[in-house]
Amino acid sequence: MSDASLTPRRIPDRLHSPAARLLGSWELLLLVVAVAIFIANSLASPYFLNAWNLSDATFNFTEKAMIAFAMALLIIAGEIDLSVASIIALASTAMGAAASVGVGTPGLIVVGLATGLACGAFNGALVTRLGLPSIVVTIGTMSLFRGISFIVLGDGAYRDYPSDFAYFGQGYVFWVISFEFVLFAVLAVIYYVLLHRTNFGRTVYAIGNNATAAQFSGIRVARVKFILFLLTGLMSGVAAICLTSRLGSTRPSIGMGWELEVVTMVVLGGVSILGGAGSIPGVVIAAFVMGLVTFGLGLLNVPGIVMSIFIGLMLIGVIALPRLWKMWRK
Amino acid sequence: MQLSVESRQFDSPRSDISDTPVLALRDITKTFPGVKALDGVSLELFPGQVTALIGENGAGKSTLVKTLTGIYQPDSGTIHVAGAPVTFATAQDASVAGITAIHQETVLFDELTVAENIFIGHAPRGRFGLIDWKAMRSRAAYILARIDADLDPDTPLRDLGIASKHLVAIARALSVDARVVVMDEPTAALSHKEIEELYDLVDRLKAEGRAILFISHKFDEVFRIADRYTVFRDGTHVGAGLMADVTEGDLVRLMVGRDVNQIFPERRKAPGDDVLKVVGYAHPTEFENINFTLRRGEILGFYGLVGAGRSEVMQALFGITKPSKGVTQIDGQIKVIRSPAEAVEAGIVYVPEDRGKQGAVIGLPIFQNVTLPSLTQTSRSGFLRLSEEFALAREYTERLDLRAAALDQDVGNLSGGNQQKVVIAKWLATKPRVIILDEPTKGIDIGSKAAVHAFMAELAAQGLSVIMVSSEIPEVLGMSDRVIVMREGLIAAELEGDDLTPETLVRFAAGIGESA
Amino acid sequence: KGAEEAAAELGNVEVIYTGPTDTTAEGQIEVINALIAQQVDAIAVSANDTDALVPVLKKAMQRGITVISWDSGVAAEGRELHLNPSSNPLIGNMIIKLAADELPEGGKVAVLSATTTSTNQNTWIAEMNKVMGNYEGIEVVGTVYGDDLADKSYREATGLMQTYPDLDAIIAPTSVGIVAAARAVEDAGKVGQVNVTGLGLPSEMAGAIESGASKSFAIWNPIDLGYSATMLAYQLATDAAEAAPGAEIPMGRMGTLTLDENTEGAMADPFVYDASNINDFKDIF
Amino acid sequence: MSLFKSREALLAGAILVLLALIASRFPAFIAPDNLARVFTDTSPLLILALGQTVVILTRCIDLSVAANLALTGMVCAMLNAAMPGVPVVVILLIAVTLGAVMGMVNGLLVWKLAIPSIVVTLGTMTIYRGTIFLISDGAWVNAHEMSAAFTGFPRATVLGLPMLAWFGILAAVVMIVMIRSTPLGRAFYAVGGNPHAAVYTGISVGRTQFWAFTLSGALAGLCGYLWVARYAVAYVDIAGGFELEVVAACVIGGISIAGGAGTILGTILGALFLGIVKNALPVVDISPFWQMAISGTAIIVAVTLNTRNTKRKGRIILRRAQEQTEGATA
Ligand SMILES: Nc1ncnc2c1ncn2[C@@H]1O[C@H](COP(=O)(O)OP(=O)(O)OP(=O)(O)O)[C@@H](O)[C@H]1O
Ligand SMILES: Nc1ncnc2c1ncn2[C@@H]1O[C@H](COP(=O)(O)OP(=O)(O)OP(=O)(O)O)[C@@H](O)[C@H]1O
Ligand SMILES: [Mg+2]
Ligand SMILES: [Mg+2]
Repeated sequence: MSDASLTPRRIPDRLHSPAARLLGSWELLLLVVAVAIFIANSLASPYFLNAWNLSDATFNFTEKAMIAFAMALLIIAGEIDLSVASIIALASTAMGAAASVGVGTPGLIVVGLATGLACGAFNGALVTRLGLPSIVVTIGTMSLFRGISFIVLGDGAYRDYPSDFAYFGQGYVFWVISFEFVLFAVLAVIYYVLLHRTNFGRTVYAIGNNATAAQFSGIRVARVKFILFLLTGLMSGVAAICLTSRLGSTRPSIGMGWELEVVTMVVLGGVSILGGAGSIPGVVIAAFVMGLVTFGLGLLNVPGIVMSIFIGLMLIGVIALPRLWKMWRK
Repeated sequence: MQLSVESRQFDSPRSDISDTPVLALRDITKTFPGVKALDGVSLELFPGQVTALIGENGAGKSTLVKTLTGIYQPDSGTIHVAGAPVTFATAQDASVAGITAIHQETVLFDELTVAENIFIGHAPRGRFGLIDWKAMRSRAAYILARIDADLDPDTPLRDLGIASKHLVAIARALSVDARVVVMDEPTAALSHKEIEELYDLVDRLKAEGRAILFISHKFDEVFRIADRYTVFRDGTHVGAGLMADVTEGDLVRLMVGRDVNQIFPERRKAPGDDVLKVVGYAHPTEFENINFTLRRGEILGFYGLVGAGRSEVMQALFGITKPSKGVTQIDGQIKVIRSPAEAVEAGIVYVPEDRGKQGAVIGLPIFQNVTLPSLTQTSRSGFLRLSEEFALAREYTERLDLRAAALDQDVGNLSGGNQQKVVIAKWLATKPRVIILDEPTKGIDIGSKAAVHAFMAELAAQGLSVIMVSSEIPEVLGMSDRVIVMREGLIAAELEGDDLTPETLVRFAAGIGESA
Repeated sequence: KGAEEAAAELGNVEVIYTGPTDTTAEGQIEVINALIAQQVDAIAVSANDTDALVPVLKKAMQRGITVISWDSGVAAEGRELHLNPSSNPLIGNMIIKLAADELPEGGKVAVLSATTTSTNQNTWIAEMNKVMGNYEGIEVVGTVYGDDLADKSYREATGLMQTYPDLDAIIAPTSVGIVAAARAVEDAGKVGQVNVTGLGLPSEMAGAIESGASKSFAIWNPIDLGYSATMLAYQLATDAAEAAPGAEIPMGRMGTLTLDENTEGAMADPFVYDASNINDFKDIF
Repeated sequence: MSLFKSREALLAGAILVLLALIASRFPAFIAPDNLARVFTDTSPLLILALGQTVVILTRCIDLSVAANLALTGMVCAMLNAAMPGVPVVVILLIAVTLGAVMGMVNGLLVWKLAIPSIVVTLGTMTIYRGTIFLISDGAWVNAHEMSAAFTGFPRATVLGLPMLAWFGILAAVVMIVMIRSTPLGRAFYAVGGNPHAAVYTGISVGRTQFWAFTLSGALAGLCGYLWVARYAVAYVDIAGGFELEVVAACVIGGISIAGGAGTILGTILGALFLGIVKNALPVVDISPFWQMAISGTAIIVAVTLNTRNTKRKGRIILRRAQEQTEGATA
């Protein structure tokens, strides 16, 4: 209303201070939930606060979380991969087949990762080359990949893995700190940097918010999405190595149903299923929350099916409560 | 009524208008997170009269329209229809009260037919309350005939061009027997001829005693059809009165709070060497035989009726679509451009026409939009550096006089015009060689328009080559060194110097005096 | 139910009965981890996967927990002993005998199994194939998998009847499969032509016996099984007995369990149910 | 319109080819009474797919249908076991109502709290499933506990077809009329095609989605009774994983996962296609281990063909091209 418009207006960088943004953030809310669950667990069960038990509990989520990191990026970019659990099965089968002809541990790792990458590339090509919706494509490949596993293995199993292969799923780096947990932590940092600190991460957000405009801004949208499918496949391969090592055997039903748990973890972590928003710290906390809830209820001998009610309620509740609160205040 | 001091002089001193307002809004306030879009504004509409609502981009015009059609609910204030207070919970409520609108955005459904698009929400019902398709078709055909639109009611909307879609939107507004017809920038996507038809329509509606609210950034239009005016600035009401009492200059001053030079910037025409050469572009269905050159420091206008295929040619040049034939040369070198990324590398950038869908990445903050194509510039070995991003974003947005609360604000919260500025800033930051502006001032207010024009001139003066696709004749004439006229996917003419007149443009664009 | 009976009999035993979300090995591992954390004295597990549970059960044993498997077994290194409801050869023989008894002139039979990974099913079918030679004229024409899903088993059974229009019997050594197969036979109007047999629970099969879709089927008493498993776990956990090949371990009212060289033992013979006795058992289990 | 027609024609063609292929290996498959049997067997899938179609049209997805079916089925079975005298009509009403209420819960969460549907239904899916365990204590309800009227109803034949098949036909007819000729039916398209614009036409996006979920829930409830009665058994896991098959049927039928596009006829054909594949695999003597891979491939191929067919070829601006297309259609 004044004549300030004559000279260019000075636009401030930020509307809110970083502290204010943190205060209103999803991650903080989740962290509060996680701490609350931790306290509740330690009160409810005398067995909870025990280093070894907590260490065992981490296995409930480490492998799923590894996939969840890549899945988070994929979902932020507006795609989804429901075939991850089937990739685990196929990668594990490939490793089992390799082990049965005498391939050593390093070779098995290569086989596992390569299978994951190949599956990711297949999904990625179908989505980016043929322009198919990823949710449908990966419902298809979910059957296809596990189906191949069934064709190869039938009702058999691979169980002759080299003894040093057991390290990835059963080894400990230091005292109670398992190899899987260390890998989980390292991957969390890597994915944090990738998503929040690099150009690549920025393009992921841009694509998720508006893929057309991103393309019109010179971003190679198809290529970025393809890479994300590759990453998700790769992480499924990593998870396959850990899980296979932990189980010491492979059957085609390995990891059945994990895709929904991974997606649940990602969504609980505050990633918008519609794409464009979310963070790695959120997913990390969500992984802990899910691990703590399942382990805590397990200690109380709550049957798994009842546990899943809690997860379902939490998934909806954690999103619904802040919204209800806002509506209430209005 | 809340008026600012300087506007009081424009208020009509006469109170001899006998008829009472059919629609009156009083002290309407509407806030969005971080923005007070409307701050205690009032507006009255009278039967048989056209009221023009004018204001800069982001002044709150569209927000007001949405408030009085039930899409938004005001935070405070009242709406009176024929003297009685009403509240609209949904668009249907407003429609029942006799208020209909052609909205700024196209609010249509690609998968439905023309007839359904016209009647959705109030389709004629037959037995058992089921939709009466026959009645709907015939009534749609009747309305379409009324506005001279040659469209089949059964065509799926997705098969129509943008101009035809706009006619459907108009037909939709007329399908309700409304006391009040709101038109939010109805002419933005229409061609010359269709605009004239729209004027006729407005005249007819007036004669039928309907009240019309007409929003436009084009003053010639406003003076052509409006009886009254209301001016908003930054969400406040700054003046209202009778058109007869004001001049264009008065309105502009009210709108922007200062004088604006509407004359196109003075330009020294000294085109340099050929920078871009397009040879033999062709596409199976969209265009054919497209040849032109662009010189250094030149502004090359592309004129044509809406739907002539100009945007398609530009998008091919920018690597979005693949032409079946043809080559692109830059500085005499053949460049293969298969994607926008390659176009940007080659120094060609494109400001699209549809900024909501193709221009701005809504959901990302302003600064991230600006730096999106320049990330390599602001980062170190692939890692982001926020301070550099803010610096780059600030440099270009402030040069374009962007109105925003902060650089980390979501672009989605900006008005259309300001979004356009963000898109232009994004490209300028890449320091391109050729910039293609597709309808750069479509829906932009007069103040910003002048800024964009001045900026274009400055860019050209700095040696950047500009292609400007525009459907506005004054703009084409005022800004271009040379103009290519397109019609039905072909280049109809290339005009320069004395050949460049409004008449020649219209003649070649419409194909008058030639055998088709 | 049987486990509680045993607990009551023993007096100082608390039974925790729990299960995973779904029937996957990964889920069972989470449950076992939770049990290890509670420092239980013994774990008796019916495994979803022979091999996958081995590492976690080994860990349990390292921490001094007695581990036995029952019904669906775990590979030998993952448990101290395995309690078969009945001896595998016996069951293998039983299921084919039930079919053959109704087919004095021989005929075609097909097998409807559960999932391709269920150990016990596969063992029984393998044992059955071993003794096929004893049943002259009986031909096993195919094996299909209903995945322990009612709808898929139904569809597979229907498919079998179509593929082999002269099929005489369907053997389903799975409680879900046998019910679905009986249903499919009823719906196809082939009661009397195709006899459904195998392993099932009287409560679930009462209807099929009544309709005639199934003439007879066999099963062991699941209450006894729970009872025996609890007894065995108690014996081992209190170090009253040791699981070694050849060992004989008492199981309360169920007698003693004799372990073979794989430290497996069989509880009792399966019991055959038909129209004559079904009504006495259908409300029990 | 022509695009739509050709898409469905393509699918119908594919079904015929499929039937011909099956017949070449197993002629009895295409005998009329067998086809009727296949249709009957496909009816639950069809009914659920019809409900899912409406949900997908509004840009949502309902992953809770199978759990809804199972819970309703369990309630009906327990009710019948406890009170054998309750007539089937009442049970049907209860099933539909209960299913609709569960759909409404989904719908309310999507509408009032604006939580993305995939998150809501992922959550309610586990909650509904878990509830079955809670009410049944993990126990089965078996054939002999159900009354003859209860289990006999879906199998009672009328005019040569079992009631189950008639329900499939009835649902299809009602849905065709509803989608084509009611304001709500058209609103489903409007909301999915352009939710932003729907608001401008006075259609409430949330309310329309709410009704879509309600409809989907009601149909799932209906299936719950039919399913349990048909297989004469109710337990926690019935129809596990069926939701993905239902989505697959819609997608194969050409319902765009992005919302707003597709026809009921497409869904019917999509469900039939899957139903035929499922019923044919056991009879054409393909190793059971191949089944999964084959259905996965079928989904991928079908969606590839569908998307190919609808891909935009650009606008027609050139007069030459215009005349060509007009010549082609004339
Ligand atoms: N949904 C929304 N959320 C947040 N802010 C909004 C929203 N809609 C509009 N605004 C803000 O409200 C103000 C008024 O916008 P409005 O669209 O009414 O302007 P306008 O006068 O129509 O401008 P134009 O001439 O560019 O169309 C702008 O600052 C805009 O950024
Ligand atoms: N029916 C349609 N199908 C697909 N895209 C369309 C359709 N109508 C318009 N568009 C797109 O919308 C934008 C604007 O369309 P418009 O009618 O202005 O055509 P245009 O060819 O860009 O016109 P002009 O040549 O005047 O620029 C263009 O990007 C065009 O590709
Ligand atoms: Mg506006
Ligand atoms: Mg254009």
